[in-house]
Amino acid sequence: MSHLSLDVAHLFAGSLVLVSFMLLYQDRMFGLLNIFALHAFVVSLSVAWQAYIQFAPHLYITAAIALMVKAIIIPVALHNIIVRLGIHRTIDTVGSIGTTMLAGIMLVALSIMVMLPITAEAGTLTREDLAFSLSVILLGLLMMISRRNAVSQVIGFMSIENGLILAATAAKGMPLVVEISVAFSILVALIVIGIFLFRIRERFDTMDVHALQRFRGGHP
Amino acid sequence: MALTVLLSCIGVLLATGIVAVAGAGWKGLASNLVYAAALAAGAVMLSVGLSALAAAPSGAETLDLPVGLPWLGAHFRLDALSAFFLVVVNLGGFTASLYGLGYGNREESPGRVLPFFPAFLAGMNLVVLADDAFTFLLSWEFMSLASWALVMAHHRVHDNARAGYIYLLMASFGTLALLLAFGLLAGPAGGYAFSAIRAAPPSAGLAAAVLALALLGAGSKAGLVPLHVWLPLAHPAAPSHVSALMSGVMTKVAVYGFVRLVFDLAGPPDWWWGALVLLLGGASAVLGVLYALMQHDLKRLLAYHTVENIGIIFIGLGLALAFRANGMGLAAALALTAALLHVFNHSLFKSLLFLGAGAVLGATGERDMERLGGLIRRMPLTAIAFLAGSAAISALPPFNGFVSEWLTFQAILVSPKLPQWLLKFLVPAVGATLALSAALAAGCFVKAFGATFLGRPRGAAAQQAHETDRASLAAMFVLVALCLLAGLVPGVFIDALAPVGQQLLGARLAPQGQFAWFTIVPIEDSRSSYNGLLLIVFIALGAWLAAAVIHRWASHALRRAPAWDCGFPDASPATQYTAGSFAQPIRRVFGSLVFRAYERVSMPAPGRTEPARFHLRLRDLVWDTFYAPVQGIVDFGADHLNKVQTWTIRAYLSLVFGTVVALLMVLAIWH
Amino acid sequence: MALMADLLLQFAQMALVLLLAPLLTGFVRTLKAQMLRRQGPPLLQPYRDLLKLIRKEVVMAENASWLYRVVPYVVFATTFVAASLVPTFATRLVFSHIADLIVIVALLGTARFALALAGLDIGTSFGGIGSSREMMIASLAEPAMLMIVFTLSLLAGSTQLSSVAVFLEGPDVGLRVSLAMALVAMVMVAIAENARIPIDNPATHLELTMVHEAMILEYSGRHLAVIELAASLKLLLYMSLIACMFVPWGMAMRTHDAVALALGAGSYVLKLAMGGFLLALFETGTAKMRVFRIPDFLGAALMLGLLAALLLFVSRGPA
Amino acid sequence: MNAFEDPLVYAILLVPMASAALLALLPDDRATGRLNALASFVTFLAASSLFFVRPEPGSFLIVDDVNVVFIVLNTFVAFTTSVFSASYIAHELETGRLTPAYLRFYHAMYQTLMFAMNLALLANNMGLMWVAIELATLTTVLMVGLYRTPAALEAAWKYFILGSVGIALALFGTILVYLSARAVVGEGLDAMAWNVLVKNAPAFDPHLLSLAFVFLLLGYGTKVGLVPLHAWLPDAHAEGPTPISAVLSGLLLNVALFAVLRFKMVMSANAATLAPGPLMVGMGLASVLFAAFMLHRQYDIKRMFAYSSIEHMGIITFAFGMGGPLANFAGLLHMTYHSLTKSAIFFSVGHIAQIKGTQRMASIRGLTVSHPVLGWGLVLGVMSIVGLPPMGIFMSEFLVITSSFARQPALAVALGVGLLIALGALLLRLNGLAFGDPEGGDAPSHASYVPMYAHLGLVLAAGVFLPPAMVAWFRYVAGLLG
Repeated sequence: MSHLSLDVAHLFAGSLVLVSFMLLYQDRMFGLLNIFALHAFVVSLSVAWQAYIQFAPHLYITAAIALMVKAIIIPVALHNIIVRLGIHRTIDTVGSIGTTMLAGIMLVALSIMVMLPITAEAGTLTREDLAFSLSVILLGLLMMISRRNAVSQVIGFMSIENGLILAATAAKGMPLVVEISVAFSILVALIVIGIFLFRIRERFDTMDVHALQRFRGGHP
Repeated sequence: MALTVLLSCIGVLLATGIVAVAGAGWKGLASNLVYAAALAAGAVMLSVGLSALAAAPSGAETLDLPVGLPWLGAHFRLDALSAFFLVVVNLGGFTASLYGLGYGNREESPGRVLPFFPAFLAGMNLVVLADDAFTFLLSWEFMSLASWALVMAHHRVHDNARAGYIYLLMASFGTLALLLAFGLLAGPAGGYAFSAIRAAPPSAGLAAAVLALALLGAGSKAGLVPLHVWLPLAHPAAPSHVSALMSGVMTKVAVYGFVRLVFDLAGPPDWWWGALVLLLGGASAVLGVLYALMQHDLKRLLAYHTVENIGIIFIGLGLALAFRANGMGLAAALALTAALLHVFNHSLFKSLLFLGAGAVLGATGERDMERLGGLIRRMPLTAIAFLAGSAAISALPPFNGFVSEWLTFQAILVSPKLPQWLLKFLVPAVGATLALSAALAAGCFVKAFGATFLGRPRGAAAQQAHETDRASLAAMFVLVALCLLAGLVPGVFIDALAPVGQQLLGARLAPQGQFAWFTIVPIEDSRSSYNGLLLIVFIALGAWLAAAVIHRWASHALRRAPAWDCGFPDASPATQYTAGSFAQPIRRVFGSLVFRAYERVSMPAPGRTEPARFHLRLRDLVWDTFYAPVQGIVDFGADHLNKVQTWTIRAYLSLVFGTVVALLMVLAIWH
Repeated sequence: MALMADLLLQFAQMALVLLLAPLLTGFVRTLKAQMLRRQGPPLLQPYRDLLKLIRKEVVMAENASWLYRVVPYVVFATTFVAASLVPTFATRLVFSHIADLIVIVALLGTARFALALAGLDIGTSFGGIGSSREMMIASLAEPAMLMIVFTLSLLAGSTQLSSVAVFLEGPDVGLRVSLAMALVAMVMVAIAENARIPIDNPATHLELTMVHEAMILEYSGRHLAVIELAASLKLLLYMSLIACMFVPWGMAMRTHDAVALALGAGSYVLKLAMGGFLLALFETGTAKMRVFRIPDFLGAALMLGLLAALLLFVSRGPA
Repeated sequence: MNAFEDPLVYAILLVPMASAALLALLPDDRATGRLNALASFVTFLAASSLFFVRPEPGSFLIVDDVNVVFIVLNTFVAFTTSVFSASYIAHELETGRLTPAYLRFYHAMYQTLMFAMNLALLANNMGLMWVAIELATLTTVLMVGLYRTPAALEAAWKYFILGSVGIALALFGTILVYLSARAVVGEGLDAMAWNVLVKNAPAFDPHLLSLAFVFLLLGYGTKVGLVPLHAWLPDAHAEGPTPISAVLSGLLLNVALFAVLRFKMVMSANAATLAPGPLMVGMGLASVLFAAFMLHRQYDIKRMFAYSSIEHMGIITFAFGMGGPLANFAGLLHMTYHSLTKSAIFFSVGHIAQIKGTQRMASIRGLTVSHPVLGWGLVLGVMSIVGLPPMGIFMSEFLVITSSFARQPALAVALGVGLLIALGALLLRLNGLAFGDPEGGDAPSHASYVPMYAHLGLVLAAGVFLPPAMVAWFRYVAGLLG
């Protein structure tokens, strides 16, 4: 496997982390959608590249799914939802963007620290790719908890999933990758449908605390 | 052989319980069947136990069943100790069942009593026979559970549900403590069989922990202060013959658990063990009787007296530990004999008293002494039985209660030979508390008997009372006879106990059979001796002499006239002393110290017509000190954790995120 | 033959206490009267009272139960047995093995128990007052008494009165702080137990102050006679207890020959007279205290007793 | 590796699938309940046959000592629950809480859930197991939201989101395990097959394994309901139909825990990894204590027992974390007993809620008086769940505490205290529910008591006597768990 191919794979993985940061930075709804589309696009590129260098044609399917579903369909769907439900175009965040970014950088550092001691013989480019995908996952989690708005939380979740796809494809010769990515796409689709059906405009935490009290059988 | 018989009897009991569930439909039949079966089983097991106790020196009999914990099975063992407690348990079971034959027809909810009564008996017998940790705890907790069900039998009565709740909670606490104790004894490998534990006794430190846990576990079941709080709630709540079993027998099973753990399994004691047990015993003895004095509920008063007597028993056990730790075999045997004899005696007269209280309850529907009175005329036989019981529990010669307390005093008087100074000073002080509790107990039972049976009826219920049924009376008088017997010829019983001391301490008292006229001589002739038989003979002679002289020379004229009323004729029974007013002087003496008692009398101004009011507030310091804080902590924790329930999904996600990051950091550091 | 002699001796003592008891009571009364510059009743008045009482008819409350009629005999019998088991003029009497000091205390407890029940039987407030106060007093007096017993038997290594007496009469006792304390405590207990001033006043019938008299207020005739006799027996018993525990000198201990016995009897009577005199002196000297001062009085006795027991170790060192 | 040839095992998977499709199509709302029960029964028969035939492991499916007991238990509880569900659902139809359309959906989902869980248990491939568990999650999410009340939707949504995140974490862990295995076993299916993994685990890269276990514990731990990942559990139990609460508590939690166990075996086979014990002990203890305190503030009967499920999952995790033959054995026992007991409790709770027309405990009183059979069933169940003998849970808790006290006194005491606090709360509620003067509505309900008492009877019997075969399996597994 040539040096170049490794570097390209590395480049894609790294740029994915970069896009994750852009997601964290973005605070306009439509901009977020576009950047997520980019995120998905980078993932599909990297998956395709993996398929090419691993001579694993079935990975092309995964790439295609990623491109279709997450780079095109879902952003469009979310766009419609935002328009239909009249969701605010700005995203209210928990804490300032700056602190979120700082936390994100720490997370990347953490994931690299965690991955460092892994022996290289576990697989070529495994260590770096794992570090990158782990950071993408953590950044996605961070996004989910630092955004008060359902759509951006869904986007956070999907970026987590992208990180997983990255890891799965980087794990050379892993079976069931396609099935898994399909299963994941179903999951995401369901979440989006859920948002639409349940009219979850602003938050996952739909009800005010008193309502929750009532639901939790809070009153003797 | 013996064990097979015993276990099959237990099986019969359990089966009876199951049958009772089915047959709860026809009331009379079911109850007669259950109690008859329990009676028969009790009789058989009693005889087996007696024979085993007689033949005890010939060694222990063991039996294994392939049930319970896999790869361990259920071990059973019948040695001197378990044989003795087998006798205690089944004697109580026998009389309670006898009483039940009569009481069963008065029970209003037999469906909630009949299935559990035999199960309760079975559980207690199993505890005594168990020979491995699992079987022991299983039977122990089963016993608690069955008795809990019986406590809840009259669950609609006010406060009974709470009593049952606290009881089950404390029982589980005790079981947990014992669980930990056995965990220590068995070790990580899990050698749960008692034989394995005996083979590998714990180190000194572990043994101390075992002692502490045993005190918590067995003590909470026995009702040792400050673990007694459930007892005066639960025992009275149950039907009376069950109260008799719980107070008279189950607390003894708890004592058995303590003896088995500390004397048999925990290895050689350290001298301070004795000091600790003595302290707890003394505290229980005095506090128990003081609490009892403040009660006006007859059955609760009796329950508190159980606490007192358990204290006396533990004083004996503590002395035995102290002597044993110093290698004073004979003295240890004396103390242990005193304790075990008191176990036996207390099981007798406490059952008797509870059965009497049950008869009163059945005849009047009243447990409150302030509404009773004058029953000696309506129910004379019950009165006689109850009087005998009161005399016995007040340690009055020639009844049996006195003998065991006398032996305890004798053991206390050996204490100067102990090398440790702490014990030297502690033991006489504990002796003082023992004497105090004995005197107070007498006062308390003058109050109980006086308020219930003497004077004039304080209520309609007491006026229309009728003597209770034959079976109940039979049960009571069997116990009266035994109380007298054990008081008149104590030597026989002491000799019967000898094998237990032999087994646990390797020492025994001189056989009492050798002394003429059933005199008992615990240590040596010149030191102390007692002869109940001659004593009663002399008392009888003296009384007869006086009576004879008087009827020979005195006038036989007798005139009935109204009692002296200071010229204020007032027929109202309200003018007589009540239980509360009887205890008032003693409350004045001890109350402020023990109960933080607070009295206020509000007198109307002269000439005003409204009645004077008397306010009394007593506080249960034990509850305030030990239990209220626990409750507070739990409530605090619950209130604060409860907020988590109403968080938003994002908050929950942050929890997850935090956990992930934290664990990753752990990992990063671990590298 | 020897057994016969022993039995004889025993019965002699029984008879002695029975006969002496009223005399002692009378003696104290007379002394007190004369100390108050009154003429006072003759010495034998108690005997006359007893005879008078048993000839009178019994007036009994309507609702008195059978217990009420049995109690006097129980009280008498137990007190009598207890009294006759205390060595008076000689130790090691044949029946001394029946009971030791603790049993004697307990016997008195039985008597008190019975009497207190009788007090409650009629259902008047007097009986109630008497019983409840009596039991309150007892609840403190009995432990104090037992502490004294502890002190002595820890010292003598026995609760057997004869052995105690022998030991204390022996040379190896010496003067002991704890003994003195025990004696003081003993006297206080004795005063309380016998319902003497300052605890109670055997002569009064003022409802609010009386204790013992309140319990037996309803008794009359032969019943009262028996109870009175029991009361004086109790007084005698305590006197002889003190005598045999603290001043055992002169008792017939080693041998039971005529000389020793005569000596013993003489010294016993002498001790009784002395005790009676001191009692009368004390009673005329003090006033009765309020009921709720009594606990302090007896509490002091209890503490003294406990202190005596504990001081033993100090004064003797480890055994 | 040879192809997997055993009709029985396929039956365990195919019967639920086929019946799911059938039930989705059948319009008749009378027969469906029975059909559902029948299908579950057939599955159970097929599963119990595994006690006797032990097919060769294939690359996707496997039957070994580890999962055989759980498959049988799973299908058994599924069967009894379906019997209970038949009577429960009939009542729901009468009261109109459910329409026939939803009923079809419900039954189809029920069978799909069974299929997913059986697949997860039978899977010999960690990827397959992951997919199966995700499928199970999705179906339960849909079931929880069945009643369409705002509360139900909120619960379902919360469950969905948290579950998805958990799933994602679990997948990452799975990938890591595969990576660590690939270096030794080589690429392809073998690197994901349990039997292969356990065999070659000693040679795996310890760091990757440790990292993987962290994610797996968190991922599947979310499904198990371990604190602090438990948030979805009480709502999901409280708002869904009671049969589903029973299945959730009794089975799905077990399945998730089973996944964790599979991975723990791999971990413990490799000496150099980070010891999984402390993590599990910590989370287990946290769950027990947290649930114990929370139990004191529950006023909804189903929520309360949901929290008790959290507590028991905590106990089990604690036991496995402690490790050692005794504790592991106890943990396996406890898994079995808990799923039997807890589902039995939910059976009785379901009928009670229907009869009284409410889940608020304040308005349910004196059941032993008004409905003796139901009330005493509940009493028995609660007695068993708080670990009072002679029920089986006493045995497992006895083993857990005694075996861990000798090694970690402080932890064992903490566990004991937690159990005691929980017991206090449950018994307090039980007092009100079962005793005192009866109170609350009395709607007719054709309850079927058989499943409840069958479970309780089993637990009781097992508490006194355990069949040697079961003991043998569990001891073998306990050995593997290290």
